[in-house]
Amino acid sequence: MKLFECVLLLGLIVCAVSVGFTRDLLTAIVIFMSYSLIMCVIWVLLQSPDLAITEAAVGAGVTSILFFVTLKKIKAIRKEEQDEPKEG
Amino acid sequence: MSRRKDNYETSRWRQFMQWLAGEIDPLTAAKVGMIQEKAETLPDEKMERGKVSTLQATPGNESDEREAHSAAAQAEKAAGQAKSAMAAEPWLNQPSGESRGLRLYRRFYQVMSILLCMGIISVLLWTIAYLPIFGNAGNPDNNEVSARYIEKGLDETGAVNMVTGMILDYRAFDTFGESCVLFIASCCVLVLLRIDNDGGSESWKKRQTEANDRIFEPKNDIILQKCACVLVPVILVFGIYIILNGHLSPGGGFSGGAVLGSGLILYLNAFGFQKAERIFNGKIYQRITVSALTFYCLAKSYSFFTGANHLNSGIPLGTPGNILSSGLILPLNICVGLVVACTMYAFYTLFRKGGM
Amino acid sequence: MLVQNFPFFSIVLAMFSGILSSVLNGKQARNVSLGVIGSTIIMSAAVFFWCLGNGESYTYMMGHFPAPWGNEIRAGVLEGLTALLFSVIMLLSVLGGMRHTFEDVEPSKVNLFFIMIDLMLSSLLALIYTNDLFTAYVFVEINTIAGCGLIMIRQKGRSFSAAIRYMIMSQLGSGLFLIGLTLLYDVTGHLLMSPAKETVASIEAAGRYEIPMLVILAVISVGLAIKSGLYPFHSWIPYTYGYATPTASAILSGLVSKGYIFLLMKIFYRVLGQENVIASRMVNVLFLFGLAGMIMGSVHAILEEDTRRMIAYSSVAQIGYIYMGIGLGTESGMVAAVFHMFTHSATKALLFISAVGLYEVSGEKKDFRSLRGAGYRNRLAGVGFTVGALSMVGFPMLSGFISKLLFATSALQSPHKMMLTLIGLAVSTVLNAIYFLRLVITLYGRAEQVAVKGKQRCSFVFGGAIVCFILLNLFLGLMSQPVVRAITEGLEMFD
Amino acid sequence: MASHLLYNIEETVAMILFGIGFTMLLLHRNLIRKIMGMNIMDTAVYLFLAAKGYIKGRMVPIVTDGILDASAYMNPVPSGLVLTGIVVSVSTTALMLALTIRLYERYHSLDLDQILIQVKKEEGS
Amino acid sequence: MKGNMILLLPVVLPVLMGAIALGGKGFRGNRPLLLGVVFTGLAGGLLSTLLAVTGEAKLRLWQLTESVEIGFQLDGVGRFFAVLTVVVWFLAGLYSVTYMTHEEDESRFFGFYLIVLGVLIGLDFSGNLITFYVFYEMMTLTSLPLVLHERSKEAVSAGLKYLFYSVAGAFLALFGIFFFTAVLGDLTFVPGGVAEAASFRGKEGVLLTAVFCMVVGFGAKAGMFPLHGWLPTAHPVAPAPASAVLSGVITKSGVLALIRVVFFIVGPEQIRGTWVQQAWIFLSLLTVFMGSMLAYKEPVMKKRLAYSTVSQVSYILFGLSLLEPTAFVGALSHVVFHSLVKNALFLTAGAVIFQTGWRKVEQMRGLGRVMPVTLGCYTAASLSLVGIPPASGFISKWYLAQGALSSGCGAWTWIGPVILLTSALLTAGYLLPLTINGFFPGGDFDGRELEERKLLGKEPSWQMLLPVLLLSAGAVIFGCFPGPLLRMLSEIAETVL
Repeated sequence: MKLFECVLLLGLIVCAVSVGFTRDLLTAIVIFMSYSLIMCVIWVLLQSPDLAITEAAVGAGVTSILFFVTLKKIKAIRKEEQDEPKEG
Repeated sequence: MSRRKDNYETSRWRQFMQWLAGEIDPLTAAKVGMIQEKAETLPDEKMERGKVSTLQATPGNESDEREAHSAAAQAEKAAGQAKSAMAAEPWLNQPSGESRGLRLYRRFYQVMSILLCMGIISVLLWTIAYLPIFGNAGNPDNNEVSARYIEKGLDETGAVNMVTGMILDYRAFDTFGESCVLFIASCCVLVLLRIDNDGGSESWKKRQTEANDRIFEPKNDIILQKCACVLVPVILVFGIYIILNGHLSPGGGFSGGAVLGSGLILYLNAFGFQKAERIFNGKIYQRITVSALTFYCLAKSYSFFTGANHLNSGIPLGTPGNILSSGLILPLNICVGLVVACTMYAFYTLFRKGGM
Repeated sequence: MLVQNFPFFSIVLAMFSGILSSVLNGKQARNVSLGVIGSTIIMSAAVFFWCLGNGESYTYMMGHFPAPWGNEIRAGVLEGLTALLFSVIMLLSVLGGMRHTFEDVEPSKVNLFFIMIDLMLSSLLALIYTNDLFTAYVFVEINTIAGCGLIMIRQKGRSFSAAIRYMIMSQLGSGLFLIGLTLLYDVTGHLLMSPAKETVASIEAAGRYEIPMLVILAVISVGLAIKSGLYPFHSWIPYTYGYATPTASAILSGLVSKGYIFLLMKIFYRVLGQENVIASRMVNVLFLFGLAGMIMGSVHAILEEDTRRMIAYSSVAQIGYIYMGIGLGTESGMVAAVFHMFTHSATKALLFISAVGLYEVSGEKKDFRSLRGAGYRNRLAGVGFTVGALSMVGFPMLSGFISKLLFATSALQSPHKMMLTLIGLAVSTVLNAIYFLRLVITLYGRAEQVAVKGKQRCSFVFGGAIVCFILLNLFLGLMSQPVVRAITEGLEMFD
Repeated sequence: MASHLLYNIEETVAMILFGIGFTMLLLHRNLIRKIMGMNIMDTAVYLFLAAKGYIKGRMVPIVTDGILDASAYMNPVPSGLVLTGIVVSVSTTALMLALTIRLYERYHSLDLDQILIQVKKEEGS
Repeated sequence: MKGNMILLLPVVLPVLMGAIALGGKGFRGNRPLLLGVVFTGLAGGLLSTLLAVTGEAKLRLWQLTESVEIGFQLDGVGRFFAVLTVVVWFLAGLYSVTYMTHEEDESRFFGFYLIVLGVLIGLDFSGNLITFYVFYEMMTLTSLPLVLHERSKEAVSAGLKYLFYSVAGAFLALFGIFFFTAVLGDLTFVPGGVAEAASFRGKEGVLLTAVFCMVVGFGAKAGMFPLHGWLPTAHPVAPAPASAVLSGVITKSGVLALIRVVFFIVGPEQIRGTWVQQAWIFLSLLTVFMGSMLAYKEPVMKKRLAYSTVSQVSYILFGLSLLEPTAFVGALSHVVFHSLVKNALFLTAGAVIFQTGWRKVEQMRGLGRVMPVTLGCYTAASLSLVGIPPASGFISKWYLAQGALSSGCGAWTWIGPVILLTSALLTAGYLLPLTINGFFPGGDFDGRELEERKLLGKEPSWQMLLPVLLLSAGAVIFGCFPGPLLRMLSEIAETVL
């Protein structure tokens, strides 16, 4: 059990570092989602189920959705900006 | 004799002499002198701050015990980090034309960030070495406080799940502040992203971008709709279960609310805004949030007031184990669940479309 | 006793009015918030005089369970006085900037502005009264988000960049503060301040966990220093105070940074014990940062052309004063720091509000040339700014002079820091004089070009707020004797 | 000293994550990365806090079949605090993301330094 | 508010009248009402001061902090300076009534003129160092509008320079005040010094630096060397009555400050023979010599008189720095004579500008034909300043020289009198040429140019002439019958040294 936990913790660090150094934002967000999921599993290992559910629903769920929507919104503004100069 | 400096006219010494002689008005002239100075003072001001941080180091290693070093190291780290924080600002003043300075500066920026990261991690790891061992029963934080929560938790709060009991009864003021954090965050996002159509060309343009947003929405994507038909009811039931059983099994207001929220978001994504607005629009959102928070506020102030003035609050705790037990905790869980669900849903719609 | 409930009532009332005004429109929300701030003034005055009367502080259990289990808030003479002064200044700032609030903010979002004002008030009161560390962290978060909301309410490009910078630096501060809290909980096992104090005392006696205690002290002080804008971490202040609405910048510069310093003092006194804090090197570090802030803040202010950013930089210098007072490590140093906190919040709010009055009559431009002769066009704002500038410079009979006097007397008690303090005081006073009096002279210089809109009739509310600020300043300057006595008494019963 | 670090592996990882998150928040120029850094920093602190509450060989703090003895369960306080903390970090993330959208709408850039240059230029003119 | 209230009257009345003059919108045009207000202010100030000065009086106004209170206390020095200020102020006020006709915005000038009078009387009456500092700061700020009255570009920059020099000086002195409040606590003036040597046991070094800072800081107002730069720029810009009063009376507030600090707080014993006394003597002598040298070659009339003020006030500072009774009496007597003479000189310069518009000294050839009586008074006053026996200057210089010789401060005993004599010669060098060119313009001068400008025999009106006459007559009479004045001054000297 302890080994499994160490592997997960190592995975956490790898995710955290790779979020910093990936070029494309979308992959960064996906890695961040996986970071939250690993954290959720660690909560279960640390015998605190309340936190696991909350982290799953709030951390992995809503935060990642918000990140995706922000990225979508930015892509929409960038696309609209490219259309405008053409018509303008 | 010394060659006269080429820019003698604009040199500050001459302006100073003029000021002394009282010919020029120091207000306007001061501006001319200042602008040249600005570029020079900023770099040397950074060296000056460097001196300040080294200044702190000297009192540190005067007394050679180890903790003095850690304080100085810590202050060094803070000053180092401050230098980089400040580094962002002066770099702006130099026109970006000087590419050489820029490149040198960016490398300095990189080195500084790695150094700072290593510094903070090393200080914190060094402190961990002196902290109590992970997981052994004798740790200082396993003291009479948690013992009472466990032993008397059931009969004082009636909650089987001690964590919820602690959150909503023993340390209720934190959670009360907590829901206010969520409320103020939703107000801020409302300020930023809500588009009000109270006339004016500017809001028409916003309405136009909103229509543009619908283009991205998958129109009646059959696969998504079919999955949603299966998934959404399950998610909503699961969310309601978590909220209602907050005081019996793990979960509670926050997590249940988030699950409900994501269920609503899935429904919105699958069936589009028209259908979602039929059951859940701006007005309902506002009413639910305000009524839930008001009930929460009144219930909690009642229990604080009675507690502080040693009156016994006549709320029955019920028999532990079944749903209608543990006094106020159930209704509070429901309120928090509703608030969190509505806020998560509102976040999503505001981000997507700037309005319910 | 009913008075004992007042701290709890004021916090919950402010919060409840915030929640309620989300369904009201702009005007109703304003009336609700003014009513709430007014009642908070009355309640905190009652708490202050009651505690002064019976001479010791009391703790108020939030809920049915006593100290180490349930949550509690603690009210005493110093808390009552600070709450009273903060709510008075908040009321005057809201009144002073009222016209601008309704001009700058979209009509449909004015009630959101007043929600943020109410929650800012409730979080400030909670920071003053709370006796629990994690509640302090939660209300620090509320304060930060409400502050960020106040900055960005103008919805202009510049206010967004100021808001994002403010959020980033504050999150750094809160992160450090939270890690400090966690370490403290880990070492002592308590989150409530009073039980934590006994455990810390026993740990210091047993000599265990020396390194963690020192790092806790360092991390918490650096975290709260970042949030209150001490010198090396001040890069966000000029943009934040420069671009926000007048009420927001008055409240942010006057009250918010003071709330964090008050929390830091509570942690020094009630958790870590004042003797341990003085024994560790951290006090010297705060002293040096404060000293650097005093001088470099004024130097930046002199180099600044935009007058609003100049006032912002001068508040960096004044926060440097407060940290120098705390850094002196003596009892009278702390009294001087607290008194200077009150002086600075009163004077800075006056300066910001009257500066806005001056910009109105000089075509909304903020540099020196356009402000020339503005003192004649908007006479009351000119007088208000002059009184604020003179108090900041340390003109006798005004509050600035008394706080400088207190700093000097306390400096003489700590022998090896005395010379540094006195030199720092003298140099920064002269620098203050340079940039403030230069602006005052321009205000009353000869206006070459005719003013853009001529002399508007400045609204009665704005005028009333300025006059009350001037009276508050004069009160702190002339009647400083009872205030100083109350502060000393408050500090004695503080731990 | 090093052996001690291996004992409480969770706290060490938490502190490393805190360092990474802190630096990412402070020094990365892209706004979205800064926000992710802030989230990583917060979750790291909560990991540290929850790890402190864990006691080997004890049950989850939910009363199971009537045992009320304190030595059978873990310490419930840290998980209570972390529960509150997670929602705080969600609210701050949502606020900063909304700010990023409005900033991008106004300045068409996610790089904070570019934005500040444009602000200075626009304010200078 | 304990103590007799009469002390408060001379301070409040002028300030009130000044505020009325300033605030009154109604004065547009009807000058008599304005003049009425100005006269009641001046006369009220004069009478109430003379009334208040008689009794032994003490008045506690306000308790600022536990050890510091705002209050008045009347003693010999305060009485002496108050009477001098009020008399000179009244005469200059009388003069400015006509002079201000050709300057615009009179009500603002008269308003601040009266407020500064009230503040000055408050300064003389103040009972402790904090009250003194309060009025000192107020005086700087209220006298500023007098300097930048014309609000032209040079006036504003000169005003700004005046403000910066005095504010820098004041804050330098503030450093000393902080030190004393911390160490001594109660700062009420006690002749011979509040402090016993015991209370400064550990901190001699800091005490001396504090005293030196206060000497240099308050010296700024008295035009002593390091911070004297504002005087030559402020005077040509200010209107004549303002510059007369500025150099005649306001510089004396710097002198009063030094007297109060050295003789009433620190006590002469603490700094006798220390490096502070040496530095003070050196600085004052340097200023004496430098002032008269600069005045010697200065073409503009008012600037020349400004430089002469710099050197003459440093005579007084030199007298004080010797810490010796006869020199102290010489210094105080020079205070009286110098303010009388300097006011007379500045008022004549104002009259010349008012009548003929001449500002430079060479233009003033043949002035004797234009206004013989005024030039006569000018000559009498400058003779007194140079120190020719029948006039009053001689007496103060005599006492100063005698005090220097018997003061026993090493080499200064002979360097001092030598420098005094050389600068007396230089004073003659820069004051008397005007009289010589005025009365005996020399052969090639032909009055034609004066005739077509119809300037011959154009004396200024009696309101302007009377003050000048009184002042120069006073300068001469005091020279002939110095008895009562000197007796009073030596009484003060005994109490202090």
